[in-house]
Parts: sequence; C-alpha cells; structure tokens
Amino acid sequence: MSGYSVPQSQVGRPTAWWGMTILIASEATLFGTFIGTYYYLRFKTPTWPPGGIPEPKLVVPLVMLAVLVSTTVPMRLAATAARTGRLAATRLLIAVALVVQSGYFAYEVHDFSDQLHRFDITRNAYSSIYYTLLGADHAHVLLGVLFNLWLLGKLARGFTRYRIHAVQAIAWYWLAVNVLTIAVIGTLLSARA
Amino acid sequence: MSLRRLEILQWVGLLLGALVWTGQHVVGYGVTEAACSPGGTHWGIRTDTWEAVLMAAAAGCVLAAGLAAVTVVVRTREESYESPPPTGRVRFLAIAAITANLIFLVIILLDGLGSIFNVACRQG
Amino acid sequence: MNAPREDRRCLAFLVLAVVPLAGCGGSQNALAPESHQARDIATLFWWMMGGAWVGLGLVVGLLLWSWKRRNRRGFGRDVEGDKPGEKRSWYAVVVLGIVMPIAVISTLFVVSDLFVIKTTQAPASTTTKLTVQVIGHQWWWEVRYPGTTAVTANELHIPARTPVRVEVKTADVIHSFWVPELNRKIDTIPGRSNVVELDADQVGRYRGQCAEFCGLQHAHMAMYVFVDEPSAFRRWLAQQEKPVEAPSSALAERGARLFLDGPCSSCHAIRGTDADGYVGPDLTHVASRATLGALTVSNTPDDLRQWILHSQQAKPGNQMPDFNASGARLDALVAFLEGLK
Amino acid sequence: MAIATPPTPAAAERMERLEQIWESRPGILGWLTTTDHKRIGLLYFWTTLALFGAGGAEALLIRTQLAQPNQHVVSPQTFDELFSMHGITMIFFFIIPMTTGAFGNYLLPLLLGARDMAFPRMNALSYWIFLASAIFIYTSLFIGKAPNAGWFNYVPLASKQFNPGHNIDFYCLGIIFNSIASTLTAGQFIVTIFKSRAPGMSLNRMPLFCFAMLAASFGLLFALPALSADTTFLFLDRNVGTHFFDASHGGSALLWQHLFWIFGHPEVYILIVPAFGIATSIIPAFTQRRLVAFPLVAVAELLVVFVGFGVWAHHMYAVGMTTISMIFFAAATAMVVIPSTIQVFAWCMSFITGFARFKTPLLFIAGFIFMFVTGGLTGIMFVAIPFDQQVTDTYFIVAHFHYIIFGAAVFPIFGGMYYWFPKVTGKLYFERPGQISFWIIFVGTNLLFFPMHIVGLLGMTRRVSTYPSGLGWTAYNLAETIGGFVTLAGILLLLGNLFVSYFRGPPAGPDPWHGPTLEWTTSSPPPEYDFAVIPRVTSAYANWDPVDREADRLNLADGLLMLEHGHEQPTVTPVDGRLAEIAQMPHESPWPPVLALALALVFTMLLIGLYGVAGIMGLVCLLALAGWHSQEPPE
Repeated sequence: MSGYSVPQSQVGRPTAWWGMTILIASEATLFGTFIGTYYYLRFKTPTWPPGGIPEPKLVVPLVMLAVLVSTTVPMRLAATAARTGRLAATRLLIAVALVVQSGYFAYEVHDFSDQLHRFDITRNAYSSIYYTLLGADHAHVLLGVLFNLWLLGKLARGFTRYRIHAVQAIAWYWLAVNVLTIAVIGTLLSARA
Repeated sequence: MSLRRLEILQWVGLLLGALVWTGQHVVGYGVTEAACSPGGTHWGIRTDTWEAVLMAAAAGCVLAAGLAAVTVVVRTREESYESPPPTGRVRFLAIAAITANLIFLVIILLDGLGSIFNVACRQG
Repeated sequence: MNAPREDRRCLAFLVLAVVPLAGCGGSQNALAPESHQARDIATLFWWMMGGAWVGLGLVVGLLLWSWKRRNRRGFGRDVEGDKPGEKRSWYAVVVLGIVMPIAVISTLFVVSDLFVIKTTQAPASTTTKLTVQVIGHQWWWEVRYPGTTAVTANELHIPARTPVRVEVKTADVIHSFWVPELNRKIDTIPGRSNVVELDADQVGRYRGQCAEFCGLQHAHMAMYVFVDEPSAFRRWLAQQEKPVEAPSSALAERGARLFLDGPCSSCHAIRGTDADGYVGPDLTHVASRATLGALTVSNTPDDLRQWILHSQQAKPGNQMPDFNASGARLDALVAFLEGLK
Repeated sequence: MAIATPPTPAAAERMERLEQIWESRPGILGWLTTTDHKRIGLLYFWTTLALFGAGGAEALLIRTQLAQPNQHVVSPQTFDELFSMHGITMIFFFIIPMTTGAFGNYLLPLLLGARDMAFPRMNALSYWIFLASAIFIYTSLFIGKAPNAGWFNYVPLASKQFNPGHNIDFYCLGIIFNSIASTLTAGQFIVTIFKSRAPGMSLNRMPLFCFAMLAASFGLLFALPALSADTTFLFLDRNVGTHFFDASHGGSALLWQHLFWIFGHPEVYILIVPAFGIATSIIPAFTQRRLVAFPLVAVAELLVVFVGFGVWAHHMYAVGMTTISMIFFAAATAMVVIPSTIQVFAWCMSFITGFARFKTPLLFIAGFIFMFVTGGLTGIMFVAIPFDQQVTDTYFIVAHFHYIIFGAAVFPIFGGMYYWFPKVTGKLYFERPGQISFWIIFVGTNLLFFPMHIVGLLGMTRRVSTYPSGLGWTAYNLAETIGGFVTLAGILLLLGNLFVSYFRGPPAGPDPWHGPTLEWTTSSPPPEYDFAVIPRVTSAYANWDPVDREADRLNLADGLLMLEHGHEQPTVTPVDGRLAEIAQMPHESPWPPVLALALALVFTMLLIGLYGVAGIMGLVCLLALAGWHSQEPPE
C-alpha cells in the first residue's frame, strides 16, 4: 500500500515514448540542417545540378518512397496490437514490416553504389550534399531495421510492459523516419524544378 | 468560458506566436538569401513585396495569439498564477504568452521595417 | 600625423569617457575617425555608451539601495506567500524591464540599421571615382589598381576627399581588410569579391590590420593607407606603373643577375624583367615602400639585409625561407633592391 | 523542523529498508557502475573543476605572452593551440558540463521532489562519454597536435589544404563525441522535468532553477545537431574529399560560419541560462522573499534561448552579406535582450523589497548582476550593424563575452558552490574568507576584462600572438595580465576555503539558510533515496509551506508515500503534474562505462583513419546497447 491512488488506465505517454521523442527531435534537427545546407548550396550556383551531373530520376525514387511509407501501416497496427495485448498479431505485423523495410534498404544500397559509379561523391558540392543527405537517410532506415530485429528477438519471449512500451516507441520512430525520408527525397527531387 | 476552451486559448497564445515568428524568420531570411545570390537572381524575386506580405501575415497571427492570451488572463483574474492546476497553470502560461507575443511582434515589425526601407541586395 | 587635431580629440575623450581612454596617440583608433563613415560609427558609439552608463547607473543604484536596506528585521520569518511590495515590483519590472528597453533598442535599431548603415554599406558602383583591388595572402596584402599595371604590397595610396571603391578578395584563407580610422572592416571570402568604401577627409597615413584569424602570422599582417593630395596621388601612380629601369651601378647589375638566376625570381615578380613569381609580393618598386613583411620590419638597408638572411626569425612560419647569402653577394642583392624606387 | 529525524520506530524500520534498497556498491566499482544522480553530479563536478584549471592555465599563458609587445614567451604555433584549447575547454568542457552536469544532475531531482532522473543509466552514460571526450581532446594537446584554428574553426583555414595535420580532426571528432554527452544530458533533463516531478507540482509550481535547466536543455537539444552536421561536413571535406566548403567546386566557406553560429549563439545562451537558474535559487534564500514577477522570469528564461536561435548571423556582419539579410538578425538581437532585462529588474526588486543578507552567495549574485549588466549593455550595442562591423573580431568583443561568460556564468557557479556546499558536504564554510575571495575575484575580473574594451576600440584585433609597441595597447595589456593573476589568487582562495571547510567546517543542519526549495527538506548530505517520503508540493517554494511539511511528517509516521518496495519513483503528467504511474527505476549497471569505451574506440579509429575498424567498433556499440536493454525492470 504505497498511499497513492494510481489510475488504472495509462495516463500520458510512457517514458519510453518520451525518450524516443528526444531522439527524433535531435535527428529531425540534424536533417533540418542538412536540408538547409542543400538549399544554401543550391542558391550559390546558377545551374543546378552543376557540372554536367544528370538530374535525379523521378519515378523509381517515388515508388520506393511509397513502399517505405506503406510500412507505417503494419507498424501502427503492431503498436495498437501490443497495447491490446495480442502477441501473435504484433509479431506478425512487425515481421511483415521488417521484410519490406529490409527489401527497401537492400535496393537502396545497390542504387546508392550504382549512382556512385556515375558521379563520385568528390565531384563537387552537389554530389557531396546529395550523397551525404541520402546516406544519412539510409543509415536511419538501417537503424530502424535493427530496432525491428531486436524487437522480434524480444517478443519471441512473450510480452512484458517494457516490451509493449518498446513496440509503441519503435512504431513512433518508424513514423518519424518515414516523414524524414519524404522530406529528404522531396529535397533531392527539387533539383528537377 | 469553460476550462477546456480556456486551456485551448492558452496553448494557442503560447505556441502560435513562436511558430509564426520562426516561419517569418526562416522564410524572410530565405527570401533575401535566394533573391540576391547568384543561383537565384534569375527568379526575379521582389524582396520588399515578399517581406511586406510576410510581416503583415505574421504580425496578424501574433496579435491573434496575444489576444487569446489576454482573454485567458482576463477570464482568470480572480485566480492567481500560484493557485492549483489547471486554472493556476493556465493563468501562469497565459501571462507568459503575453510577454512572448509582445517580443515576437516587435521583432516581426522591425524585420519588415528594416528589409523594406533598405536597398535590396546591396552588400552591407 | 595631424598632431593638433589628435590632442583636442584626446581631451574630448577624457571629458566624455568616465574611464580615461589614455594612450589614444596610436594610429589604429576607432574613436579617432578620419572619414564621415568612421565618424558616424564613432558618434553612434558615444550615444550608445552614454545610454549604457545610464543603464548601468540605474542597476548599480538599485543594488546600492538594497545594500543600504540590508540586514532589515524580518529575516528568518516564515514567508507564507505574502510578497512585500509585489505590486510596485511588477510595475518596475514591466516598465523598466520591458517597455523602456523595447523603446530604446527599437530606436537604436532604426537609427543605426536604417540610416547609419546607408553610409557604411558597400557603395553603389556609380558613386565611386577610383577602384582598388586588395587581395589577402597568408600574411601580406597584394594591392592592384585596375586599369593600370601598378601592383604594390601592404601599402594603399588613395586620393584625399574622393570616394574610393576597395574590392577585397583572398588567395587562400579568410582575412579581413580593416582600417579603423576610415571605415568598418570587410572580410575576404574565397570565391567572392566584397566591397568597402574609403573616403578620407585628411591627408595622412592610416594603419590597418587583418582582423580575421588567418594562421600563424595573423599578428604580422598589417598595412598602411596613404591618403595623398589628388595631384601627389597621380604622380605616385604614374611612378608605380613604370617598369624597372636598368640597374645604375655594377654592384646593382650583379645583384640583378643574382636575383634573376637565383630562387628569388620564382616567388617574386619585377615588371620589366622576366621574374614573374606570384607567391610573394611584387618588388618592382619595393624601395618606395615604408616597411617590409607587412609592417613587420622597417625598410632600411640593414633591415632589408636582416630580412633576407633571417625572415623566419622576424616572422616565423612565413613562406619566405632564410637565404644563406654571404658578404659580397648579399651586398650586391641589397644594392639592386635598393635601386628599385 | 526538517524531516531528517525519524519520529516513530515503524518509520525508522521503513527508512532502514529504503536505505538498504538504494544503497550503492562500495568502493571504485560502486563509482564505476553508479546511476545515483548525486554521485554522477560529484563526478561531473570534480572533472569539470580540473578542466577549469586547464582552461585557466591556458588563459594565463596567453595573458603572459600578451603582457608586453613583441614577446616570445610561446611560439605562434603554441599560441594558436593555446587560445583554441582555451575556448574549447572553457565552453564545451567546463561551463556546460559544470552547470548541467554537476549542478543540474545533483540538484534537479532534489528540487523536483524525485528520487532520481528519468533514465538513471543514460545519466551515467552521459558522464562517461563526457569524460572520454575530455581525455580524447586533451591527448591532442599533449602530443602537440591540438586544434589551432580557434574555437569556431573557420574554413578554409581549417581545411586540409591549410591545416594538413590531425589538429582539426581532433577538433571535429572531439566536438561530435562531446555533443553526444551533452545531447543525452539535455534529453535526460527534459524528460525528468516533464515526467519525474513530485505529484501535484504543476508547471506553475516548479522552482525557477528547473525552468532554467529546461531552457538550457531545449537549447542544447536543438543547437548541437547543427554543430554535428558542420563538423561532419568538415571531417568529410578533409578525409573523404567532398567539397562542402570548397569555393572552387561549388561549396561555400560561409556555409561553415552559418551552421556553426546556428549552434554558436544558442550555445552562449545555454551557458547563461543555468547561471540564471542558480541566481534565482540563491536570491530567495538570502532575501527571504519569493522572487518578484515569477511567471515573467520563468518565461524569460525559456524565451532567451528560443529567440537566441534567430540571432546567429550577428557574428557574421563583416562577411559581406546583404543588408536586408542582416536586418533579420539585428531585429532578433534587439529583442533577445528583453528577457534579460526582465530578469535583471526582477532580481533587483527582489533585493530591495526582500530582507537581503549579503552573505557570500548573495555577494556573488550581486557581482553577477553587475557584470552581466555591463556585458549585456555592450551586447545591445551589436544591434547597430555598422558599430558591430567596426568592433567585430577585436578585443571589444573579447571584453563583451568575457564579462558575460566569466561575470554572468562563472560568478553564479562560484555562488552556487558556496550556497549548496552545506547541503552537499554537511559542513558550513567560513564566511569571512568567502567574502574576501569574492572581492578579490571581483576586482581581478574587472581589472582583467575592462581594459579589453578600451584596447579593442584602439584597434587591437583578436587572436594576435603579439602586437607592436607605439599603438597605445601596452599599458592595458599589462593591466589585464595583472588582473588575470589577481583572479587566479581569488579562485585559489575560494577553493582553499571550501577545502578547509570540508574538514574543519562546523556541521550544517539540513537547512542552514532556511532555503525555499525541496533540497532543504532532506538531510545534508541527502541520503541515497533523497526523500524518505515523496513530498507534497503546493507552491514553487515548497520548503516555505509549513502545512505541506507537516503533512510529510504525518505521512512518514504512518509509513505512507514511502515507496520502499524497490527502486520506485512516481511519474506524472507533463503539464499539471497529476500522478500517472509508479515506475520501477534501474539501479547500478556496468553498461554505461562499457558503451562509452566502445564509442571512444570508434572515434579513435576514425581519427587514425582506420574506417573499417571504426565500423566494427560501431557494431560493438550496438551490441553493448542490446546488452544494456536485455536487463528489464521487474513487473
């Protein structure tokens, strides 16, 4: 008997959600400065992309973006499933999301190295910020994939309040990464305007 | 006025001003950087019209936010900012919002004044 | 230097400034303006300093008042929330802390950033009569006069009472062209050319210094701006345009051959000979300059000799290696260089 | 009457169990694996004090070199490394970690009425990463390859072409390494302030120290990424061959300055705001009066950091931006002063309308107000763009920011050391030597920094390793050097006084000053579990509410609200402080030092250039993180 009347339903967000919000705020600011740098460098040179570099392709990146953003659905469903205690559904949804995300990541790594052959990162300022921005985004997708792998490992041993909060926090992380990816791809494709 | 509406007005008063000033600052500075740099002169951006529109819009929003904060403070004048939550906290943050919006308003007005009455794209 | 004006100005300081700005005899003094831009800035400073002393006086007054009221009874009384003098204090905070500063600082903003800046910002290209290019190198200034072949180093001659457009660029890192008595500073940024206007009222010599940290010898990267009467300036410029004549004496002749065959010509240029190095300053009229090494040493034969032998001692880390010449060869070289008027 | 003495045997038995649960392991292992916010605060305090000594030594060497014209006390190469390391040490390794790490960690849970931070193990991790980054950057000084392009490290001087050695790589990696620690601390404080308050403590009943720490944390969280991006770009430019800052390939040297100062100016407000927090804790105690205009001061502390994000380019007025671009920053610089003037007059009115007792802490705060107003007034002068273009990069600016940093950040730190000395050590300090140390430091700093205003206006530029005679600078530089050594004497007297008081000072009870906030309700030094009973809070000055304190004593007697079934701590809703849940807190874990060591290896490999090995070390870090999270709190 601690002397406190603790409310039954969850009031406010779990501290895990707050910790993830801090990480997302820091990473979003980092991407903000990267995107700000992109536009600052763009204003410096009349022709953009400069130095005979081909304009970024339109269709394929948008399709891949749609694929990645679609994984938000299973992740959100997994979060609600975890909150309502349905273990099997949570595991399945996270596994599905993981497969799609890993596929996305594999293709992006291949596409990244393929582009590197066409114009190297050391060509000029455009190539520098292009690959740094895209590489940073892929790194965060990789981190999300690792989060999901770790989650599946944990959920293999059943539910605890800690793991339910973890699923919600990582679903929130994936939502943020998808929004960031939309911003990054949007910035890179703005070179076509 | 119900507590729920007071609380909404308080959050509007506190956060709208900050958001609007940030937007006016980033877009206003971005316009001056874009219009005058080698990469952007061909777009033909008239900075003073942009800045005037930005100032008017931003000042309007900040005034609205300030008004919201003032109504909350007026409606809770029989409470003190030290009374128990939520009314005490609402009054406390509304008083804070009034100060914040006043400062944002002055910045926005000085921004507009300065960027309109100076020669566009002259290296300072 | 124009001594009488200087003394009167020093006296003015002592009266105005509570703290004596002693030692204002130096010639790099932002509060001894010699152009209308520098004067506007100095006047702005005196108004702001007056306001600052008033503000500080007000706060110190409040602190002293509280010192006088220290140790009053009532200390230790458990304060349940009755805040003595709260109403009055709120008025003081709002009036002194919000209303008054907003009014004062907004006025300062309008005066300085809408009016004074019109004189100190870069001039419109139509209003200036002469253009000078100044290029910052690691740790010296290259000075060029567009439209003529005149190139000199660390010394800038401009005609009095005429607006001069100075375009500053850099050959390596960021420097900052700053002559305090004439106008505000302007940085030299790679890849772009910045502009500042110099419009001196008085004939005289004004000292300036690089104001942006640029490496080992940032401290020894100063320059002189000589303001001459327009006629004297035109004579100077004509002399600077002339390529070098043949050396006068046999000793100077041997020195010239030493210079051209030796390592000197790979770094330095002398117009009229085939020495065209651009790492170091142009030496066509080096003898006409007041100092060597960007005001590191004065330009006398002995200093020139020491500079050639041990430049790394006077300015360690600069790009010119010590030159191990002995007696006769060194005398020939110095004789040749002294001839380059 | 403080709560330290247990009134009933039942309560004593429960406190014994609490003591037993929260007890940390003895010896070095206990310190290595500690997650107790008080121990981490002390670790931060001792490390930052040592680094303050290093920064001070660098400053005195600089002053000795500049005492007379054309001196050769140190070579230009050493001088460049000295002033760069002085700037980096004082800002990144002394003031930020001292105010947030030492004061913030030690005091925040005590002021909030909590038992520990929201993430105790992350708190330990931030200390060990901070320590590793300090060692990382100071090895550069010992092997003679310290950063030598100033604390703001402008490009192209810092690019590979003009700085081929490892000096600038030490700078880039050391700064990123340190920012990880600062970001973790900032995130920690934000979540702790919002989630781990005593139930009932809504935002309008939170002490002002917590508002200051919240403002500093938001500042750090949103400013450091700009610096990390900047130093990442520079590291890539130097070692991979990208062209972010290379003008000949489309890059821009100004890009470095913009990104640096987007971090730089919020940073200097982050230096100041915790000092405001310390001042607003000391003033009510020694004037026995609740601070004047509480909500205005609270919003002022948050506003100064928020508006501070919009002023960055006033450091770049001389780079040739267009006038209309500079206007935006001049306008924001004009209004960023208002929060400071609000606070200055709130403090002064508290002095006057309260019952001021000028003991040492309040003397330091009075000195702080004087120095801060002097520095602030010269700061207002930079609203005028033409004047700033005349004095930027001269000693006038050096005078301005030293008045602000030394006068307005270090004075409250010294005041805070005296004020909380009884609480941390349980001993009272000697008052007489304390006051003497204040006056020596006050005279020393003014003698050291005021002549810089004059010599700056006489045209002496920053960072010159020497200067010619005959320009009227010599007398002032000599006076500054003397002032430097007088300040050193004052600081040594201060430290000596505290050191002797630690051994021979009279015992201080739980509340020697009749202080306003919760840390004075528990014993000195506070037990491991901070509060035997989670305190009841109805105002921002909880120790001055006798009704609540009486309620605490009754709770203790009845054994209520003691949460003695494990490392329990209440978490609340962020704004109104209503109880959300009783959280189980992790306690003592070896993972923080392990992860910090792995990170240190990552940065060392990056420095050496073994990028493959750095990648492997990165994987080791991820494994350490997984291991860290394998230990879950009991259900």
